[in-house]
Amino acid sequence: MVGPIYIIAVALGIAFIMGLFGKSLKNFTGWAMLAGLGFMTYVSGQWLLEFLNNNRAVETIYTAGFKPPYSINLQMGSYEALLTFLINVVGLLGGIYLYKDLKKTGTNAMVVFLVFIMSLNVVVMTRDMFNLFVFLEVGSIATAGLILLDKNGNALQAGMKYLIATGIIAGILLIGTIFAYYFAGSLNIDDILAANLGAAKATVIAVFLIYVSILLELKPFPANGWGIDVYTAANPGIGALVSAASATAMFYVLYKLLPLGGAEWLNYIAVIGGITFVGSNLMGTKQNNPNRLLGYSSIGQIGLLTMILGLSDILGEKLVFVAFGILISHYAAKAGLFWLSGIIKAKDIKGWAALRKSPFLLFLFGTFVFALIGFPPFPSFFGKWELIMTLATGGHWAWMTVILVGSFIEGIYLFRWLGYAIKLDHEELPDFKIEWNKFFPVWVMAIVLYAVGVYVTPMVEGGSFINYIPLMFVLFLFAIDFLPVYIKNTVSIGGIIWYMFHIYPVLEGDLLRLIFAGIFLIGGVLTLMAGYSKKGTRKGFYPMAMMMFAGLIGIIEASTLLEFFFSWELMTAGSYFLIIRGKRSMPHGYSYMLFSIAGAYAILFGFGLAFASGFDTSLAALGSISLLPTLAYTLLAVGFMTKTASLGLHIWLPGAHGEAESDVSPMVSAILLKAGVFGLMILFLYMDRASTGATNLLYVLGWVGALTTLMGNMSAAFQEDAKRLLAYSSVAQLGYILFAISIMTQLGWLAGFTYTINHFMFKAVLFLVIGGIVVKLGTHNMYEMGGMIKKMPFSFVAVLISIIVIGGIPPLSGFAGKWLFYNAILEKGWYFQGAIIFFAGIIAFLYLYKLIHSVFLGQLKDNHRNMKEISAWILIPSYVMIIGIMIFSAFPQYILKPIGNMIAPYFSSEALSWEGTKALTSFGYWDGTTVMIVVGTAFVLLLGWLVALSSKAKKIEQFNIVFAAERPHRPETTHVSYNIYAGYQKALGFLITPFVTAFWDAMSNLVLEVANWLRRIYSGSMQNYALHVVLFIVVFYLIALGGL
Amino acid sequence: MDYSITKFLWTLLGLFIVLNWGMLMSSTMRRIGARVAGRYGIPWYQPWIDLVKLYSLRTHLTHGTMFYIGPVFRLMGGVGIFLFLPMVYGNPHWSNYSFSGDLVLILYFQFFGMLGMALGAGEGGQPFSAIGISRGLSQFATIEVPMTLAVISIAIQYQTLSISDIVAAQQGGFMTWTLWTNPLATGAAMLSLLGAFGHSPFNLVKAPNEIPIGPPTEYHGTFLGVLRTNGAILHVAEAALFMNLFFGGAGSWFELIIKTFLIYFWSVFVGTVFPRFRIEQSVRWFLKVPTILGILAIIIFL
Amino acid sequence: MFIAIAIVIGVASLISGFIAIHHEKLSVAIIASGMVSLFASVIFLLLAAPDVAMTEASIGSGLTTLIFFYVLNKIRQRND
Amino acid sequence: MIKKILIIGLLAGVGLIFFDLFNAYQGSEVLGKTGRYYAENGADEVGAANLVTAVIVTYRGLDTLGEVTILFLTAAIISFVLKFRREDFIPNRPVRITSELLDSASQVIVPVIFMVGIYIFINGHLTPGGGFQGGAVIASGVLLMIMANPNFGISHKVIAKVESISGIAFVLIGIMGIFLAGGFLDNRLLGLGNLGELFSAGVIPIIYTFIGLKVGAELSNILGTISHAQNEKN
Amino acid sequence: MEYIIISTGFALALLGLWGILSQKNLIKIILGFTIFNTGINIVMVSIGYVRGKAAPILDVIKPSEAADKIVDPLPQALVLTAIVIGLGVTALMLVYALNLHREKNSLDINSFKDLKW
Repeated sequence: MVGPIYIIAVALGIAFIMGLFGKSLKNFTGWAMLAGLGFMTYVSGQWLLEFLNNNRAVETIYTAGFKPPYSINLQMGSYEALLTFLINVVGLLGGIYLYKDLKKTGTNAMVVFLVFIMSLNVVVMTRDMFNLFVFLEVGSIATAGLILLDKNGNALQAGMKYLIATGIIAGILLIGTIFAYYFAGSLNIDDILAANLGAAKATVIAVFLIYVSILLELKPFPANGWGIDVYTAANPGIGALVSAASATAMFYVLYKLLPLGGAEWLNYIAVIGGITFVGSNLMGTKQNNPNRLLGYSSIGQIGLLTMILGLSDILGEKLVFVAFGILISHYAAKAGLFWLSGIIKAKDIKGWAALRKSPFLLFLFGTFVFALIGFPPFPSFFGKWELIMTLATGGHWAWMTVILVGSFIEGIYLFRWLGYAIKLDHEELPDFKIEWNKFFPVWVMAIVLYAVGVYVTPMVEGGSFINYIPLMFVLFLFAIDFLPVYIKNTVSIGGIIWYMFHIYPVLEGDLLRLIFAGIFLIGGVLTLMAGYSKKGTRKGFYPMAMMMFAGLIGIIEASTLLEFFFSWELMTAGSYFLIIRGKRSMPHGYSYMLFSIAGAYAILFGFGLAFASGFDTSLAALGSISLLPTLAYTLLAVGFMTKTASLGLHIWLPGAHGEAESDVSPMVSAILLKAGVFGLMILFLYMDRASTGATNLLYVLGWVGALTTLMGNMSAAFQEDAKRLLAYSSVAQLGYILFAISIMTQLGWLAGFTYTINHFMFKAVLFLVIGGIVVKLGTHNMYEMGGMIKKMPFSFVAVLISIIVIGGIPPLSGFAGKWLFYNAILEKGWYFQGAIIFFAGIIAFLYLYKLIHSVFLGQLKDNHRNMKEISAWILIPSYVMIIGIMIFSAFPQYILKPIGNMIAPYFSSEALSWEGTKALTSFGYWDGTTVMIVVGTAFVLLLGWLVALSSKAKKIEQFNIVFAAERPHRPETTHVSYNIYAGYQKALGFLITPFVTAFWDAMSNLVLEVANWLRRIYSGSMQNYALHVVLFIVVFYLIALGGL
Repeated sequence: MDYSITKFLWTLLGLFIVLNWGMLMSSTMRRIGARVAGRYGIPWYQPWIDLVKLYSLRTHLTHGTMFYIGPVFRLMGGVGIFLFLPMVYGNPHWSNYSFSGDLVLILYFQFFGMLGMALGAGEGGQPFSAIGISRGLSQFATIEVPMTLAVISIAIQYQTLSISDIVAAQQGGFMTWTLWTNPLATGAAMLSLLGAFGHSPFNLVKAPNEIPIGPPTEYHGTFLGVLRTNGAILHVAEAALFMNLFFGGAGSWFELIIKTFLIYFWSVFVGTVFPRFRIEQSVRWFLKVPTILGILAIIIFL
Repeated sequence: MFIAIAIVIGVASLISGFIAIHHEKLSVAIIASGMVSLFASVIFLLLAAPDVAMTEASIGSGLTTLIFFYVLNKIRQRND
Repeated sequence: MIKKILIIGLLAGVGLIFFDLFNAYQGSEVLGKTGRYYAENGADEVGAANLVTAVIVTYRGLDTLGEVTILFLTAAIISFVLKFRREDFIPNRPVRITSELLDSASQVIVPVIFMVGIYIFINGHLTPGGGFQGGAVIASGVLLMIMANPNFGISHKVIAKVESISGIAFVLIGIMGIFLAGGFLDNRLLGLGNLGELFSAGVIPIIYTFIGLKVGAELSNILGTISHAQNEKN
Repeated sequence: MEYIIISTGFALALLGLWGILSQKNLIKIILGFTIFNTGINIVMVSIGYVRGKAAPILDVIKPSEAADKIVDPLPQALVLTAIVIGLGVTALMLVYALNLHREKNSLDINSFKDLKW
C-alpha cells in the first residue's frame, strides 16, 4: 500500500520538478502532470479498493512523527478514500481534457492544476482545523489562477470577485479557528468536536464562525454571486473541476465538521441548503448562458447536499447512501456537462442544438440531464427515493416538499435545454470539433453514472428486485442502432413477444394486470409493426421505444413501491424521447416532461406517505396509509392524472400526441396513457374507500373526469389538425375512464375497463391510419385533404369502424361503455356528472364526422389524385385491432364477465349478472350478441333490397353535382371542412376558453418573473457580492445567536 | 329471446303498419300545414305516389360506395329503432326485438342512421350536404341534453331503463302517465322532441330556402326512396318512443296511432307558429329552458 | 506602562488604517497601510511574539508595500 | 448614501459578532494544553530553542509546506498571468537611467543583504526569525538589484532553479522523515544536538534554509514578474 | 493590555471590512484586505498571549521551567503562516487589479460588471 501522504509529497515534488525543467521540456511537464494525477488516482483508488474489499480500520497518518493534537494528522477512511478518489479521477480526466489549454498557457498552469487537485485531497483528509484553512487557501488561490486559463476580461472579473469573497470568508474561518483553539485547547478537529463548543453560550460563537465560513464556501444562496461568475467566465474545464471536485471536497468538510455545534445547528444548515437549492434553481430558469446555467445548477445541487447533511439526524444511517447517490450524480453529470459545454463553445443554450450533429454526444447530454433530475437507473434516483422515504418516515413533509419543488424547478431549465439540443431550429449553430482528449472524459463520466447506478441498486431496500433484463435489451438496441429499421424493428418485436411469454406465467390469474400487460405488449407489437413502413436507420427510436415499453411492463410487474416508481420514471423518460422526435414537438415534449416530473414527484410524495405509514415497501402499502391519507390519495391521483391528462393537467397532450411521429402517436396515445389508468386503478383498489377523504376525492375526480370529457370533445370538434383532433379525443376518452373508475362500483369499473380496452384499440387504429395519411399527404390540416375514400378504402373502413366505436353506436363495443355508464350513473346517483358525460358523448359526433368527412369524403384535391393506399404495415396492425373490436362487440360477455368477477370482491354489490349473452342490471338489460345479429340481419336485408332496386347504379365524376346550377371545378372551394361547426362554436365555444392554458402560462410567467426579479441581486458588482457575504454572516448570526 | 320465423313475420307486419301510418301521418301534417298557410295542400295519398315513383326511377347515379350504402345505414337507423322498441304494450307479437336492449340502446341507435346519412351525403361532395350535416350534428348534439336529463329523470323515477317496465308502471290510468307524475321531464323531452323532428323553428338542417334540401341534396331515385321510407318509419318510431316514455304507452294499434299523431302534431303545430332559428340560436335555446326543466326534473328526485 | 504603549500604538494603527482607506492619494494610502503593519509588528512584540513581529515587519510592511508600489507604478505608467 | 448606511449597519452586525468574541475572551493566565506540551517537550523532542520554529517546521510542517506552496502558486500564477515574453521587449526601449549612486550602492549592499537573510534563516531555530523572514530579506536584495538594473534578466532562470531545487529538497527531506524517523517532515533525521547550538534540532536548519531560499526565490520571482510585466494591451 | 490589543485587532478588522465594502478603488479595496488580515493576525496572537510571560524562545529560559514562563508558541506559528498566505493573496489580487486595469483602463470597481444575472 502506498501511503496517502505520498499524494501530497509526490504532487508537490512533481510540481517543483516541473518548475525546474518547465521552460525547456514542455512535453515532459505535460506528461509529468498527468503522471502525478494518475499516481494520486492510483493511491486513492487502491485505498478505496482496500476499504471496499477488506473491512479495514481507518488509517491515520501522523506527520512529523508526533501524535495529534500537537502535530497535524491526516485520516484515510473509506469516505476519504472514496472522495479523494472521486476528486482525483475528475482531476485526471480534467487534466486530460484541458491538456492542450494547459500546455498552451505553459508549465506554470500545469503546476497550478496539479497543486489544485492535491490541495483538495488534503482538504478531504486533514483532521486539523488550521491545516484545513491552509489548504483551502491553496485551493482558492489555485482556483483564482486557473480561472485565468482563458484570458478574457470576464474571467479576470470573475477571478477578482472570487478572491474578494474567499478573502473575507477565509478571515472569518481564521477567527473561528483561533477561537476554537482558544476554547478547546486544540486545533485537532476531533478534539474540537469532543469539546462540544456548541453547548456553552460563550463558546458557541466559534462554532458559528466555522460553520458560516464553510457554508459560505459552499456558495449558499444568495451570497454566491461570486461563485456563479466563476462558473460563467472560467474555462468550462475549470468549471467542471470547481463543480465536481471542489464542491465535493467542501461538502466533505462540512460533513466532517457537522457534529461541531449539535443538533440545533443542523436545522440552520438544512434551511440554508434548502433555500439555496430552491433559490438557485429558480434563478436558473431565466438563464441562457450554458456555463452560467450549469453554475446555478451546481450551486443548487450543492444546496441540496448541504440540506441533506443538515437533515442528517433525521436520515440516520441512510445519510451516507442518500448523500452518495446524489453527490455522485451531481459529480459525474456536472463534470460531463461542463466538459460538453467546453466542446460546444456556445454562448447560448440554443446553440446546443449543434449537438445534434453528433448523436453520441446528444446521448451523453441526455444521460447527464436525466441523472441530475434523478431518473433511473442513475444513483440520484435511488438517493432521492431513500431521501423521500426516510423523510416521510419522520413526518418531515415540509422538507419533502422543498426537495421535490426544487428538483422540479431544476427540471424546468434542464429539460428546456435538452429540448433545444434535440429539436431547436436554430440558424447559427456553432461548429465544433471533437478532440479525443475532450471526448474521452465525458464518456467516462457517463459510464460512471450508469455503472454506479446499477451498482447501488441492490443497496436500496427492495432494489434487488428491480428487473434489469428489459434495460439490458434497451442497451443492446443502442448497440445495434446503426442497423437499418427492419432489423431493429424485428428485434424489438421479437423482444416484446419473448417477454410476453416470459411474463404470462407470472401474471396468470391476475386479470387486472393481464389486461394491462396485454394492452402494453400486444399494443407494442402492433404499433411497432407500423415501423416497417419507415426507411433508413431511425436513430435512437428503438432504444427509446423499448425503454418506454420496459417501463410500462415494469409497472405491471412491480410488486414494490420502488419497482413501480422506477418503471414509472423509465417509461416517462422513454416516452419523452419518443414524443420529442416529432418535427415540431419541442415545446410539447417539454411541457410533457414538466407535467410528468411534477406528477412523478406527487407520486413519490404519496409513496413516501404510504411507506411511512407501515414501513411496508410493497405496493400493498397503498392500502394502509394512515399518515395524511387524504393528501396521499390526492397526490397519487394527481400524479397518475398527469399521465391520463385530466382537465387542468392536459395541456401537454394535444401537442405532444399531435406532433409526434405517425407511429409514435398511437404508442403514446393508445398505450402510454393507460399507464396512468393502471396507476389510478391500483390506487383506488388499495385505498381506504370508506374514509371521508377518499370519498370526497372520488367525488371530485368524478367531476374532473366529466368536465375533462366535455372539454376534450368540444376542443376536438373545433380542431383543424387531424392529429390534434385525435389527441383531444384521447383527453376526452381518458376523462370517461377517470369518471368511470371514480364511480367505484362494479358497473363503473366495468365501464372503465370497456373504455380502456376500446380506447386502446380504436385510438391505435385511428392514430396509425390518420398518422399514415398525414405523412402521405404532407399536411396535418384536414381541410387540405378530402376524397381519400377513393384512394384509401381500407383506411376509410378502419376509421369508420373506429368512429362507430367511439360514438358508442350499437352494435359495436363502444355502446357497451355507454350502456354500462347509464346503469352505473343511475346506481351511483351521479346524475349531473352523468348528464355531462352523455352530452360530451354526443359532441363526439361532431369531431368524428369532421374527421372522417374532411379526410375521406368530400372533394378530392388535385394534388392528391395520384395518392395510393397507405402502407400495408400500417393497415395490418390496424385490421388486427379491428378484428379485436369486432370480437369484443359480438361477444362482450367473454371479456366483461371475467372482469366483472375479478372486480366483484372489491365492491359490496355485484350489480351486473349474465344470462347467457344477456347482461342484466337492476335497471336494464343488453344483449350484445343479439343486437349484433338483429342489426346484422336487418342491415343485410335492407342492403339487399337496395341492391336489388339499383344494381346498375352508375358512378359519376367528382364534379358532377348539383351545385346551384354551376359545375365547380376547384375542389378547394367545394370541400366544406374548415370551421364547419362555426355556429356551434358561436353558441358554446366559450366553454373551451383556454382557462387552463392561461393558468399554466400565468404560473410559468410568475416563476420566470420571480426568477428574473430575484436574480437582480447578482448585479455584477464584486463589492455587492462581498456585501452579500457579510450580510449572510450577520443575518445568520442574528438569527442563530442574536436571540432573534 | 325469440329468433323464430313467426316472430320475424310479426315484426315485418308491424313494420309495414308503421310505414304506412307514417306516410299517412306525414301527408296529413303537410295538409294541415298548408291549410294554416292558406294553401290547399297535397292529397293524402301523395307519399305513396312519391315513393312508387322514386323506387321506379331508372337512373341510378352514385358517387361511390359510401354514397351507396349511406341510405341503407339511414334506413337501418329507423328500422332499428322500430325493432328495439316495444310498440304495443302487453302483446308479445308487437314487442319486436326489444329483449335485446333497453332504452339506452334506442337512444344510441338513433345515431346509426344519422351517421350513415352523413357519411353517404358526405361522399357526394356536395357542399350543401356537408353544411346541412354540420348544422344537423350541431343541433342534435344539443337537443340530446334535455333529452338525456329527461331520460335520467324517468329512469330514477321508475328505477328502470327497460321501456316495457316504464310503460307497465304507467298502466294505472290517465293520471299515472309520466306526463302527470313527472311533468318536468316530460316538458324537457317534449321540447327536445321539437328539435328531433326537425320542423320549424329547428329546421335549419334542411333549410329549404337556403340549401336545397340539406344532407340528401345529392340523393334521388331509389336512394331518395329509401330515405323517404326511413322518414316515415322513423317519425312513427320516435313518436312511439315518447309515447311509451311519457304518455302511458299504447294498449292497441289504435291507441298508438292516436298518440303518435298527437305527439307528431305537437311539433308541427309549433313549427307553423315559429320562424326558423339560426343554428347558434337553436343551440342556445335548447340549453336554456329545456335544459333547466331537465335539471329540475332530476333535482326533484335528489 | 505596557497598557499605555498598547493604547498609543493601537490608536496610531487605527488612525493609519483610516488614512490608508480614506486618503485620496493612493501612494499615501499605501504608506499608511504599511504603517499599520509596522504598528502591528510593535504590537506583536508587546505580545511576546518576536518571530511574528519580524515577519510582519519584513513581509507585511516591507514586501507587501513594495508590491503595492510596483503595481501602482505600472498603472501610472500606463495612464501616462 | 443608502448603501453606506447599509454597510454601516452590516458592520455594526459584524461588530456585534466581534463584541461577543471579545466578551468570550478572558485572557490567559496559564498555558493551554497544547502550548504546555510544546513548552515542556518541544526542546526535548525537536531540539529547537525557538519553539515557534519548532512548531512551524516540525510539528506543523505540513502547514508550512502548504504555505510555501501558496507562495509557489502565487508566483506561478503571476508569471503566467503577466506572461513575460522576451520577444515582446523592444530592444531600444528607453530605459530609465538609474542613478549612479543606486547602482554602486546596490553592488555593495546586495551581498550584505543576502548575508543577513541567510543568517536569519540559518539561525531560525535559535533566534526569532527563520525561512520566511530571511526569504523576505533576500527578496528585498533582489529587489534592489532590479531597481538598479531594470533589465535585470539573468536572475530569472537562476531564481526558478533555486526555487524548484529547494522545493524538491523540502519534499524529499519530508519523505525521508517517513522512512528514517517518525513521519512525513519529522526533523529527527539527524541528531537533535544540544539545545541552543547552530547545528542542532535535527534537519530544522536545513529545512529552514531551503524554505528561506525558496521563499526568497518565490518573492523575487513575484517582484521580478510584476516589474517586467508588459504594459501593452495584448 | 491584551484586552486593548485584541480590541485593536477587532477594530482593525472592522476597519478593513469597511474599506472592502465601501471603497470604489480596487487598490483601496486590496488595502482594506491587508488591514483586515492584520487585524485578524493581531487577534490571533492575542489569543496565544499569556499574561506576563516571555517569548517562546528557550535561550534564557530553561526547558524545564518553560511551561510557566513562556506564551503559547502555536498561535504565533499560525500567524506566521497566515501572514505569508496573506502576502500571496494580496500579490495575486494586485496582479488581478493590474490586469483589470489593463482591460478597462480603470480601477473603479463599478466598471467591472460585465457578468451579471
